[in-house]
Amino acid sequence: MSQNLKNIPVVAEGEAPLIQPVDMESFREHNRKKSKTLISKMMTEEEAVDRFVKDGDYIGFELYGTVRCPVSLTRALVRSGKKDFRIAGQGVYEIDLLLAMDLVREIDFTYIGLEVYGVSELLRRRVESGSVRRIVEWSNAGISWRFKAASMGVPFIPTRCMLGTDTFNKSSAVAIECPFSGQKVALLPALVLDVGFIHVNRADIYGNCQIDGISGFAFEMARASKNLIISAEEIVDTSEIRKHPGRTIIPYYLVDALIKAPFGSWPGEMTGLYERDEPHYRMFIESQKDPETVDRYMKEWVLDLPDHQALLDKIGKNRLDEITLKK
Amino acid sequence: MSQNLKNIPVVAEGEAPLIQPVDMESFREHNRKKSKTLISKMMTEEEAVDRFVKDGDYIGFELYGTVRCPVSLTRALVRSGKKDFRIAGQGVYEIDLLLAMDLVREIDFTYIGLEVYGVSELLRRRVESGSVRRIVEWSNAGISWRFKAASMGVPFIPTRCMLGTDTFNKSSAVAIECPFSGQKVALLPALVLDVGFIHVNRADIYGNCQIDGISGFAFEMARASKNLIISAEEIVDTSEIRKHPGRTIIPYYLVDALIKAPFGSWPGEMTGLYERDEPHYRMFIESQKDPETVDRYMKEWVLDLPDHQALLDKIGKNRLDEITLKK
Amino acid sequence: MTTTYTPSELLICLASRVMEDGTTAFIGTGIPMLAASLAQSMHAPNLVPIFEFGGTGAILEKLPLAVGDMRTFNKAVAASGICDVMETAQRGFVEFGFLGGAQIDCYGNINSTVIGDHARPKVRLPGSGGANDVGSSCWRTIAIMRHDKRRFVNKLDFLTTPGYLTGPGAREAAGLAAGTGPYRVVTNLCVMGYDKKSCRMKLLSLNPGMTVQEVIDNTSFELLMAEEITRNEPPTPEELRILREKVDPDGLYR
Amino acid sequence: MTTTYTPSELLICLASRVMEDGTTAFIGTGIPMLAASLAQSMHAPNLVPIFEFGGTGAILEKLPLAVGDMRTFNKAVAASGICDVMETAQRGFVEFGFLGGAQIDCYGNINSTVIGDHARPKVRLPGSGGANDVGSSCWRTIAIMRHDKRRFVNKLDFLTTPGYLTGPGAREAAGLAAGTGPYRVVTNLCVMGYDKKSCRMKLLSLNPGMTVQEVIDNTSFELLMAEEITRNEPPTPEELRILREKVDPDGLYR
Repeated sequence: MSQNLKNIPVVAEGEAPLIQPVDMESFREHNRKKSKTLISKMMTEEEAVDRFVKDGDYIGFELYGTVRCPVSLTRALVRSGKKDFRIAGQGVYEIDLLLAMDLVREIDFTYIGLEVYGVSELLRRRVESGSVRRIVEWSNAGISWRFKAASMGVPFIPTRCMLGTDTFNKSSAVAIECPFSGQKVALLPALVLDVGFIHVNRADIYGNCQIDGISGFAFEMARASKNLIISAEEIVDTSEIRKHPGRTIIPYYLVDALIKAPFGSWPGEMTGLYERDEPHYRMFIESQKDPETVDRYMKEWVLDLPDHQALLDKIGKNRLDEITLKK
Repeated sequence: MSQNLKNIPVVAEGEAPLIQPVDMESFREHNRKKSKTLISKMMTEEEAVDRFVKDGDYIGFELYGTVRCPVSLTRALVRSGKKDFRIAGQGVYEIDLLLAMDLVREIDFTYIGLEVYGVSELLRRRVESGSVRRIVEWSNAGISWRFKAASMGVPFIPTRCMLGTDTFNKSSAVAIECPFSGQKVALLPALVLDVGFIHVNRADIYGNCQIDGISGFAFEMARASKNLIISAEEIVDTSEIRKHPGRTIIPYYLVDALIKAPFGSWPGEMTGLYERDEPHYRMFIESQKDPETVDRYMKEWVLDLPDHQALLDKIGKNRLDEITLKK
Repeated sequence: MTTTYTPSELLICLASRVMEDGTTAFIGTGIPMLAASLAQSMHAPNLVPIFEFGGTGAILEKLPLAVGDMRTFNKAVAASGICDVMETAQRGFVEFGFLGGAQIDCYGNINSTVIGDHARPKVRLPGSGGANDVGSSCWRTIAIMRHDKRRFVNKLDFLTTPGYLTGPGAREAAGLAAGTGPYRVVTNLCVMGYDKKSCRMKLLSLNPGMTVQEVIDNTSFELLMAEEITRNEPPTPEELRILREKVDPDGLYR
Repeated sequence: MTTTYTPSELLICLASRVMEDGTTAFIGTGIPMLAASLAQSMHAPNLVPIFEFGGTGAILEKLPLAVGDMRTFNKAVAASGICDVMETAQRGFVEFGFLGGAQIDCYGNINSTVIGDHARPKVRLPGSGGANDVGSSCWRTIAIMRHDKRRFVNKLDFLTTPGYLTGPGAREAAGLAAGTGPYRVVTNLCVMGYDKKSCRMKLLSLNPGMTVQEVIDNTSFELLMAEEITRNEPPTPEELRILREKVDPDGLYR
């Protein structure tokens, strides 16, 4: 060890306090206790939410509402009555369901909107009224890299993004001078979720998961979640998984609960299986514009339905067939 | 930006200077200039080494000599007469070929040996005589994480490994107090290779690559290489790649040269295709023990062969059939 | 075949023409998708579209509706995830990036986060998304905006995505990669670039029927003028044909 | 079926018995592979073998020859890469890890780098490989060593892999994860653990036919003694049968 250790200059600091503290030791302890035995994790959406989510939890969803999203789980979460969530917010539609019921208090924010349809009126209402109490800003990659830091088991990760902007100033990032190159980089704190929700193409009953096509930030978020709840379009025999172990993106020991949810991403799309239900999505966007119509939407499409099967029955086989991709 | 910026304490520093400087800006400039057009990268081992390797280059190999290793390329490199390499050394057999010809001057070291057969006598001779001039120590994950930092485009990456040891003291790592958690972490400098060599199961002519089974550190090293030379067991039509884009581990724009090399990993194994040639490997280990016998081995199995086809002819179809996996 | 065209079609054609063959481009939702698809069919068959959630080198046969949807990796050369793609940009592999937003200033800085105060906003907008990353890492960014004084402002309410920040040298001083920054702004009125020395926005060319005065009247800050201000060609019949028949046959963006 | 056995077979059985069912174990080349495979067939059917280059949860039907070979992910639940696996350990998912080396000290620190001076070594050894990572991240490490004074030393020539470093609290002070560290040392003479308070190596149990004095005579540092020093059972007929018929039918490690 050298004697003349130079300190590393901090050149800028985001002003927001951390919504979720960085504590890699308790994350390690938690992970040590998770079962490593191959046991079935199968349960219903309701049971998973009941067992693994508490009021005030910090939660996250992957990918986002119109694409491979655990929406059947989101509906169960909304129906559960649990509340006061802190969230990592990248969201389209699924976060809106939570905002509609006023369940969100703090957001590590990157994007909540309606993509080509613009601004979420639900977000506007909840933020502008102050019912979402705190918003901390990040870039989209920034949030994913924060999951990546957690997935690596390290307390932060460097990036060259966010520097020089208000996005940085309203974040909890710290910018330093690199001790190797002198260049400035932003350090992003690791983000460990209390509960992560991910929807996948297929899994075995233990929770070994495969995803087709792009993987979004599923790899990183799965590894950054203390409790991980997975919904899958299809449950396959474990021998199918073991035939192609290179395709397992989420291994079973990460998973706490597994739900079989065909059309679990509806009204979003699912790679290789079905397209997004554009008319329904547009109807929801239309309903957003007025608190009363959105309440009716939530009642009809979420609250009055006991479970995912009831939703599928309501959508109807004809409509599901229409959005199903032809081989 | 806050006014009272605290510095970050450096708590320990490895004493070794960097073998390869950290310069992410020149890496970016290099990457910008690489062709993004779909053009064939097909050439011979000899042509690839001739065009993309210079004396004194910093080079790396993936995975390692007995497993999915670009050994046909290593032989071409040895035959080329190029020399004075700096290397990232994790190696079994392939690095020995370089050491046998005394081509290595500096090593970012993690493991060079013979696995269950113990210590490499070639390594001992070159290091103990001082002909390898400098060795900087790292852990195995440490070297891979250094590639990962480069693959992310950032100048360093944190880890909780290496702390408290001589491995750290004889490295170029820096240990700091985390600004978010106060915990101590080691920062590992990004490692950008002048030339990376990787062997894959299949690729299209543009260099879109797939690997079966474990991927070692191919993902990270491919993205950390300024010049990337790939050998592949099989060249497939690009439509095969585009059918399963999720399986592309190395996209074409990273690749500078692509060599069709069936049995390119010999005497190492290749997932799904052939087993390692254990008798040959043991013969090499035996030859190591004496400088004269290893010279004979190098002459017979590397130097006197004009190219990879000559090697395959020398091994003979019968032997190749014997090590080929039965479906 | 008619030579009349919609304002959207003009924007798409102008954005399309900026992209160069044999380069990579980060594609966001909406107009950039159509522009990239049009460019692939016109002058840039080797344009590589990159989508933030993992799609690289897709063949854009059907118009994507979202940056993560199946069409963004249709017959793609790779489908990975957001980290891989954003790190690819961070390593310098992505030439062009598209940006949009509620406000832009003379240095090409963009606001897509809030109007008003951050803690108590008048309007909460959708946030950075990948915009900050694109604006930080891509070599050249192209902003597509509606042109009016409320959008082309003297001072942003919030600096979401970096342009040239406070001017020459500011990006490098903040730690952003050398040689990167805003390149073009495409609007319903004109196409603008940036002055090399001052890094300030500069009018380059006018859309059909527009005047310099109209541009000035719709811009809050002082706009520099190119030595010679040219005219943007309207969409050609060939561009319109491809746009309508191949790129957007359902007329979603007509 | 005979009850005679080789020294290797004894080591394999002793190492196997240390591992617990329903846990994860980082497996290195050689004896740990056989020990894990034996444990899977005996008391630990739910032992999850993890190999540093990416294999997780393989069914060890054939003995791997290398930590990256095909058998390390034979019918595995996942086959990823070294970063994923080492990060999984860094996140606290890996309970056991095996270590070997040329020298070990009383705190379980291990040298596998050099004998003599680092710059001009008398003997250059293969280096850390994954050992430092295993010793840093796994909850409990098991060293397998040949027992003699040149290996069980007062002072290491080089500290490659962290044991308890300089004693109580030293790991945490250096930044290593809380609650981790050396757990057992299995040798041809005995099995040792560590004293909770002092973190020093402690004799727990003797191999068949060995005496305390023999262990002391072959250890350079002062070894602590458990209150009751027990006897290690020789390999049982069942262990030997599985070892010889299933785990290593070719007798590579006989």
